[in-house]
Amino acid sequence: MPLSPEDRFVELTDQPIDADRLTQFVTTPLSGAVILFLGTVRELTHGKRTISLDYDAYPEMALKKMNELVDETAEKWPVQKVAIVHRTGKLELAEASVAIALSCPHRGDVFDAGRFLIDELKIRVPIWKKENWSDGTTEWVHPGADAPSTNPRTEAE
Amino acid sequence: MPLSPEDRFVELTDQPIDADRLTQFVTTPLSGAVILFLGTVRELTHGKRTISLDYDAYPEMALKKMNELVDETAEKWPVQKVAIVHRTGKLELAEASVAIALSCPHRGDVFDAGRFLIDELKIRVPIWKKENWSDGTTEWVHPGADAPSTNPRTEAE
Amino acid sequence: MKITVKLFARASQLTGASEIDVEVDAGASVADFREALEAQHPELKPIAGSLFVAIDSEYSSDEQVIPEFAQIACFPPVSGG
Amino acid sequence: MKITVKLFARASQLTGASEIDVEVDAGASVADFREALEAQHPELKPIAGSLFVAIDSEYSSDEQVIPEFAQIACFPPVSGG
Repeated sequence: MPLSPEDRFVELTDQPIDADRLTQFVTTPLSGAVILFLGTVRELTHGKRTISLDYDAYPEMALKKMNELVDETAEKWPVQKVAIVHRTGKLELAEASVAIALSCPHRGDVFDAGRFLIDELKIRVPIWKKENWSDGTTEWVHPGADAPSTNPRTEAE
Repeated sequence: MPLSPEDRFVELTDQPIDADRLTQFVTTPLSGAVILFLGTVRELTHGKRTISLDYDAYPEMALKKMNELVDETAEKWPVQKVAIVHRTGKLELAEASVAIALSCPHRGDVFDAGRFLIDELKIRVPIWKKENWSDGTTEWVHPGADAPSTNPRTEAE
Repeated sequence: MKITVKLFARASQLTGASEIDVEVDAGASVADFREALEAQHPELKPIAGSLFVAIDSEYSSDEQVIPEFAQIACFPPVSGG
Repeated sequence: MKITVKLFARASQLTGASEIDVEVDAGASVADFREALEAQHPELKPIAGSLFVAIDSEYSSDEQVIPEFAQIACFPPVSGG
């Protein structure tokens, strides 16, 4: 079922994400299950220490792709409300870089739909993070940047 | 890895669940992923309308079983912090009856561990709900009450 | 010996009590206890087969012997969450 | 024709710019554009093979023709979330 504009909240923000507002946004008497997923800034990656992260986004395309993900999720699962917010700019340790909240009548669907949303966001949505390591070096993270680019699959293909 | 007392929060309460406090409790710089699951009071079940629910618990055993679930989860997944809170007493529509929050280094694990916790809670933890239907009738919900009882499987068996 | 049994949910509703007494022989097993329960509290018959018997907050098996000073509880299938 | 190209993340870092110009023939395909980009901005060579080319906020294929008034963006693999 297509999700109406008032049942979705999709945003990029350079301010701390208010996750509780998203949880409350998606909670409705039509649902029996709510899930909130947060991606948070982890200190250790393969033994290296992170001081902070910088997130850069291509805003127009990121918002378009996030809304497409909401559409696809609502086609696959009986989702009642969805919120996706991604942070940009500098993030300190333990801050949330992304928050995904959604509600469904039954619990199995919120886990499956939530997992789909975060997995696909990480493949398709044009946002990048730069590691600011404790040794003073910085590094843009580009998974598979050594291989030729292959477009993310979308439902339309 | 066994989870220390300060990394777990297990509670029964007759007050509204403060889900945001649980999310914040489990968020740490050691983690990269946080999940919050809420079971909420749904208005419609097989076309019947719920006015409210009453939850009854066997407190000593419920807390013991909830803590066992935390132990088993921490054995199966690299969980850093866990919170499980179950509500008792009368709940209105859209209120949370149960909240599960946990954190892991990576996202796949929080989904799997969260799903395990809520699935097993619904099998093992001695808590019961009574439906107060819109037609004035009430009904204790006892899945499979027509069949002979078979103890929930536990890791010890 | 007399066992005080905690009841919950529909088991409590059917008996109108949150605790009942059941008389069993010393050394009685959980299976013996189930028989005594049904005989002494026939109002539980509709759900007797589905009742769990917990001993000191642990699910029991039918062969287990009921200890003398344990906390015994009886309840139908759970529906929390 | 001259195409203004938005760059992000390491692509922007390597060129020191968030936008660059690339000169291509009218009717150029995305493949032609990639060649022109690499020739005119050799500083992108280390990541040229992995760059995505987006046309009006959509992932493109190499055969697509670059429209005249589209918004073109180039970026390496994404790492949000």
